[in-house]
Amino acid sequence: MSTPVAMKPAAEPATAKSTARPAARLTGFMPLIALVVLVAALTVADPDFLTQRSLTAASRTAAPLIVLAAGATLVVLCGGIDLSIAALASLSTVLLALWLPDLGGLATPVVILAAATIGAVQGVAHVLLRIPSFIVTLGGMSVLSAVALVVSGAGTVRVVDDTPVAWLDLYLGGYVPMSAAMALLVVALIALVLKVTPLQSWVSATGYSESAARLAGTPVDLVKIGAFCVSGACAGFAAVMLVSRQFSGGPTMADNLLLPAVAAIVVGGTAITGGHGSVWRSLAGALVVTLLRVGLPIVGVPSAYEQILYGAIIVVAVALTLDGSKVSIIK
Amino acid sequence: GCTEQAGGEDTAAGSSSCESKDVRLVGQVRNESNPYEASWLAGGDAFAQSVGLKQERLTYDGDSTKQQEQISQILAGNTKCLVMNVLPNGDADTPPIVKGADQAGAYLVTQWNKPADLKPADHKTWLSHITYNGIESGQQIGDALSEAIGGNGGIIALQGVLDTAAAKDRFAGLEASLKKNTGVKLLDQQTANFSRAEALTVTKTLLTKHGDNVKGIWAANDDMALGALEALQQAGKAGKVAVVGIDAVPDAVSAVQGGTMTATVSSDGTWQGGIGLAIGYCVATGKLKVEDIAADNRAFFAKQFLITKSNAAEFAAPKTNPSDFECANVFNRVAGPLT
Amino acid sequence: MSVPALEVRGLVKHYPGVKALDGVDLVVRQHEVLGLAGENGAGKSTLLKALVGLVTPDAGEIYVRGEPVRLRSVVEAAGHGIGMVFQEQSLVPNLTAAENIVLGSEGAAVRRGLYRWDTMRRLAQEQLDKIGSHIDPLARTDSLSFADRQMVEIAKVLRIEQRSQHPPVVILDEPTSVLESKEIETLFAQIRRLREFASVIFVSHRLDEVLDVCDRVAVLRGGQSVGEVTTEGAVPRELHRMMIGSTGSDDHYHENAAVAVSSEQPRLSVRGLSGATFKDIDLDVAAGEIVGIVGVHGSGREDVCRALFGAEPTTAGEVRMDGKRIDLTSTRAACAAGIGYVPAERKTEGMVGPMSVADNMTLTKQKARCTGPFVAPGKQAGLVDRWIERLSIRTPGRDTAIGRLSGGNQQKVVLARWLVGGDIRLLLLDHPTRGLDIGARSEVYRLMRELAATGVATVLLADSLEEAIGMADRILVMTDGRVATEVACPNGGKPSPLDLVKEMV
Amino acid sequence: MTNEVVAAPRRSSRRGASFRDAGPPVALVVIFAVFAALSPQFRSVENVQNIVDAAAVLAVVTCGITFVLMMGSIDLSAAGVMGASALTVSLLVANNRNDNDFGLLGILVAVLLGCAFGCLSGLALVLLKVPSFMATLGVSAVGLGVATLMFAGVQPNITDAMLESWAVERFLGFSYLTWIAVACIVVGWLIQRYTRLGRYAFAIGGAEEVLTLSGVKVKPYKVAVFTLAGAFYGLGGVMVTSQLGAGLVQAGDGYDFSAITAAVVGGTLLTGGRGGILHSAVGVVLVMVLTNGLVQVGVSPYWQGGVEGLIVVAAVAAAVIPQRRRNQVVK
Ligand SMILES: Nc1ncnc2c1ncn2[C@@H]1O[C@H](COP(=O)(O)OP(=O)(O)OP(=O)(O)O)[C@@H](O)[C@H]1O
Ligand SMILES: Nc1ncnc2c1ncn2[C@@H]1O[C@H](COP(=O)(O)OP(=O)(O)OP(=O)(O)O)[C@@H](O)[C@H]1O
Ligand SMILES: [Mg+2]
Ligand SMILES: [Mg+2]
Repeated sequence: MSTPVAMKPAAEPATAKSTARPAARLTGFMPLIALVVLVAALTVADPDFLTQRSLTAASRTAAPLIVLAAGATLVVLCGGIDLSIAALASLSTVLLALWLPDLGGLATPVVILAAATIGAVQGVAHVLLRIPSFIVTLGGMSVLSAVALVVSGAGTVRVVDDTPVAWLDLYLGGYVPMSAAMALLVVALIALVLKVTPLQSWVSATGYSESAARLAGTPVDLVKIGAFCVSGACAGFAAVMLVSRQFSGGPTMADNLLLPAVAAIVVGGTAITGGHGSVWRSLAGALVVTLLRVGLPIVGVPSAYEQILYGAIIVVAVALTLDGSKVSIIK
Repeated sequence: GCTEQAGGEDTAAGSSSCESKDVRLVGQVRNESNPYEASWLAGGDAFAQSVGLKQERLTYDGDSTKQQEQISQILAGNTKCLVMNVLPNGDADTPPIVKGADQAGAYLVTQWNKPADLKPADHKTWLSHITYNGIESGQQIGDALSEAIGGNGGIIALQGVLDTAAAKDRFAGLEASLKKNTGVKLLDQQTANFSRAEALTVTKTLLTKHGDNVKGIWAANDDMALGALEALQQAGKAGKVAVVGIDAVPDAVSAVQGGTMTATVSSDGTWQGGIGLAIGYCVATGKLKVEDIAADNRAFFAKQFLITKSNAAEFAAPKTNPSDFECANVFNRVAGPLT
Repeated sequence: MSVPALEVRGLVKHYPGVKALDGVDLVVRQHEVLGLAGENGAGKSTLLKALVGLVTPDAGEIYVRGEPVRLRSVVEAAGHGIGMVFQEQSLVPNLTAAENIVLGSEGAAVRRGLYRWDTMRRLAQEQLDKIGSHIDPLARTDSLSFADRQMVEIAKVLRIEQRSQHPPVVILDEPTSVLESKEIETLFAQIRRLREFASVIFVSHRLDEVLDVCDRVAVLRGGQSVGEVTTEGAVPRELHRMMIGSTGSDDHYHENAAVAVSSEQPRLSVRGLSGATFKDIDLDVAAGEIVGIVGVHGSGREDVCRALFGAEPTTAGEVRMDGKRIDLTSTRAACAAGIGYVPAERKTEGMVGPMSVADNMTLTKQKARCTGPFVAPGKQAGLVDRWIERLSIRTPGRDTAIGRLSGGNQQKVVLARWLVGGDIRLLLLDHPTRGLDIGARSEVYRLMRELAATGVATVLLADSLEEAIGMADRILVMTDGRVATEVACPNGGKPSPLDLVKEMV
Repeated sequence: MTNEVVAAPRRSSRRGASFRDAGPPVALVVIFAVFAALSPQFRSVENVQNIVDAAAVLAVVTCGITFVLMMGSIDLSAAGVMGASALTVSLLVANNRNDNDFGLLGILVAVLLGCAFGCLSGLALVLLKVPSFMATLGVSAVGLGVATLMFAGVQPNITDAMLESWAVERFLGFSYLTWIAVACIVVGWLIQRYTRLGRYAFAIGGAEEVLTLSGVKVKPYKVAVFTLAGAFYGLGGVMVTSQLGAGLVQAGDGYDFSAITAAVVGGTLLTGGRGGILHSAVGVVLVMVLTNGLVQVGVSPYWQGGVEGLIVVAAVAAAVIPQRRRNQVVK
């Protein structure tokens, strides 16, 4: 026979409402805080830095990077990485410059479409061939660079009549660069679409746990291809911005934006392992990175120290913005 | 409504002349980590010091976008009495810089790269564009190479970064030289991106591919020529193959002097770093009027010299002296207008 | 009476929104096997993790052989002779078995950072010999069978003897939930042998097992100790009553809720399905019918299940749903056809740990939470709360990350995922009750009956033969990738487990 | 790039293990055969020597990166670390900038400097919890900055006879540098197989959380692995200096991505837990054969990068075909 020794009343089932603790709420704002701190530091280093003109210039400067990073953020959220964005943007500048004379205003959407298609092709290769996105897009990077080199005849392509893209180089109300406004629009659009549709949970599920997502019937492959497609389209749009600013297209024009774009994503606090993060974070990250790239030399940091500072600050920024509670193992 | 230009108080003066102490000197090159560009910045510093100012050094790591970003940030600051001596990363990078400087009223001198149809003479504050004649230098060293191999035999060419005007002009020069020296045969051409390390591997590969047929190596700059020299040494062919380059970096000049290299062409980084600032400074302080600058001097080829063993000693030490930068002398080294 | 091997007094542990431990007392005597029972989320794992230094309690004391100790890490716990086999298997898959066994306590096998493979092999062999396992110590762990890996875990935990002079305390958290009956027998033999020189804490939701192998059972409820039972002569019902605080239903498998099956047109009809690990599978499941598939590891039944969900490629065969032929090229296609699948590996395949309960529940049936193409947060909240209530899922709220719930509650969320749409026609359940407490299980069974009543066809890979017999209307026995035989299993005419075991080998 | 526990263990078999390892060597043989058939120069003894010699530096760098990849982390610091070590060694051995002549000691210091940088990456990872992708990118920038400081405008040319001879002198037909690379591979292999460091690096990639549960403190091992990798990069920088006869800030340009490509082509997984030094060695040779072969058969310089990218993707795709599964996770 059983012999109960002690009996205690059953505890009330725990039904406490989950409220975000202040600390948890703070981590969400970390990218913004990092941005403000950086601006403050640069202003201290050079009081001339914090002028309206200078901030206008910085936001115009940041626009292509914001767009590139926003697109690639989707791929990162899905757990992959897109190393081809910069090369694709370079190729797109060439294509745009080549097509502008014939297509005029139509060239812009056509180039974005072409870039989106190229992105999607890489996505398909990644999904169908089962090769890590790192490798597919690394390969894509060299192939796209080669194509850009060949179509451009290994030189820059001047845009003689840049009226179809000149609107991007205007200033709204005299203060807000149109390109920055468009970059903001792209970010807001992506964020909105994610938020109001099931895409957010599909993307997160794919990024956090691909196999679980697949076994829950999530269209994992389509979501990934879609992410690469959007990433490509964003690269195309960034290219349009570059052309409007440079009046030309070049086969290596945007190549150096790759690492800054990835840095922007990570500095924003998006987990490079996927799942956790947002395009808003990348927006803040892109601004931080731009200020570092441009601000440091402008306030008079010598070249060698600039690199050292850039490396150190970016590591510290990531340490601040990454929400450790969301990512268990950091690789 | 939309405007073409950012708002805010206008700090640009453009026309009225500045006090010497108010002039802001900016020198911008790719990086500080190669001898040529380091000497450029040093030349800028020396000039700034000579007029009691300091040069703001900017480097953009060969990153076009970063260069534009820096320029627009500089132009968003105080542009009254701003003088910029800029090395655009590529041809395509010049127009936006010129446009920005024009709008801000900053004095600008550009060097090396610009699209052919863009002319300083059409602008008010773009004072001058200085470059060396790449076709000529490519041809000069090509001829020197032919002579060194006795006008007969195979050579290989190491190209620079393929989408730069310098690389293309220099190679065009080589092609012109080859047309003249019919006995010389171009066995192969590869790009080594102006890089010493890449030149090393590419040369090694080409040496195995063409073996003893290679009598000479034409390199679009001295860094690659020096890489090729290392490759020859490692292949046990040091001294058996003639090598030529362009730029006259100190190591190359001493190699020419020592006989391991056949020829190089001078491009004087120290002078380039100073001269751009000097022209801008002279105009900003009113000592030189834009209208007074001869049309031919608004875009010109600077004098360059073929350096061979016979004259290498002259070039071993820097040839710039302070008088070059006096307002009356700033156009002393004009070899001719840009064609 | 000698000092207890281990004693816990007033242990408290809070998690955000949950009191996982609320003043737990526990005594483990020397050379006894102590069972630990309690519902899902009662705090068993948390308590055990506190005993090996993985969880730092907020209050309370732990005594080892009468001495108060503070345990801050696994290594410290091992120093006191306490070691644990975790609820989820925890071996490094790409190392050899030998390395896993000595991991963290290499001793003589590693000198100055250098491996001595011979010594390591010898040490590992000693451990394996102790528990009578015959696996090759230098085999890569991921090449071993599930049961062998469990043996490696036990061999590994016994290494704590080397770290402490005292008789060890070995903690086993639900070791049987992934084992087959034969393997369980081997394990129990080992546990009984362990008692000779060690104390053992054993956790299982199968109360008959607990009563079988343990000397004494302590019961936890809501993070508190509610009593203990000496197992001699005890029956599961009694234990169950203590766990939930009231008498559970008599009819565990809800057999009287079973529905009569019409067999005119089968809902699922499979003909000649072949794949890498199975061949020529014929299978019919009628609407409202529950078909169990039983078989040992490697019988291919799990792969059949995955293939029916489009998660495993097939080489031949034809699948029809309600007479219509369907192409199972992807999980998406299967979902579209009204098929649902609950995988056995909950942690990696069943759920998305960092996402909320609500998002996990609506991951598949997005339509259920959307108006048009857009998510309607209000609609989702209402829907999710309804299902949380209906399945009595214990969670601080619908926005809590699912990874924070106890295993049983996680499983309920995963099941709910297929139900929220209301359009499910066929459910493939791979060990749906693995790790669930008896109450939760009973609820899952009731749910299955309810679904069957609404015409849902079910394929069940049961956790135990008893479960298969209790739930299924018909049982297929698989061996070596083929259907060996089919056993009718109607209410009132149930076969005995022995009947099935005969066919399985 | 991910902490996903891939592949439910019950799905792997020993037979699979040997089969999947065969991909890269087979690809190597195939590609070699194709080039050999196309070009008589390619199959000459000198060219084979040339390929092997050219592979030396990449092999050493890849040795380092392999350990990091085995852990599931990534390392992009090679470029910066190599630059710093190249400048250090060229300023410490006999050179034209100063009167130092420390010989072997100078080389040792350069390698130790590499260790220090690697250690820095590791510390940023485990202490600041910055993902290795970003931590190493930051350290690379710091390394380049330090190198630029040491460069100070004048190219240091080495005159040290020993260091120069490494690139020139030959033993059994191969340059000393090649033999150094071979030694590195052997040492790396021994570390991987017979030391706790190597085996734990492997285990961390397999299941990091399990090591923690077993009471292993993984953090020191992670730092140690990055430090070890840094040592290899440091040596790589020294080797480049020996080849070029001068200390270049750009000594490590491009080695980061080439080394990752080589390791992955050789069969090391970016997710960690699989692969090893010998795999990577095969990968390095494969990549070098490709680069060399494309020049030998006369592919246009414009297209070389693109063709190489395509073949790499194809090779990886071919290598993963045997392991393809429907529900496999690829990131
Ligand atoms: N890391 C954690 N963070 C937050 N809550 C947690 C955590 N771990 C456990 N809990 C909560 O503590 C309670 C006790 O969980 P525990 O895992 O100890 O239950 P259990 O008795 O082992 O259940 P099961 O039988 O399902 O394994 C649960 O309500 C669970 O949600
Ligand atoms: N006798 C031994 N001597 C040295 N090392 C051994 C010995 N036996 C096993 N090992 C180690 O155990 C590991 C597993 O051995 P096995 O050969 O089965 O693995 P594997 O599949 O070849 O793994 P990998 O190819 O990734 O190294 C090996 O990597 C090796 O390091
Ligand atoms: Mg538990
Ligand atoms: Mg092996």
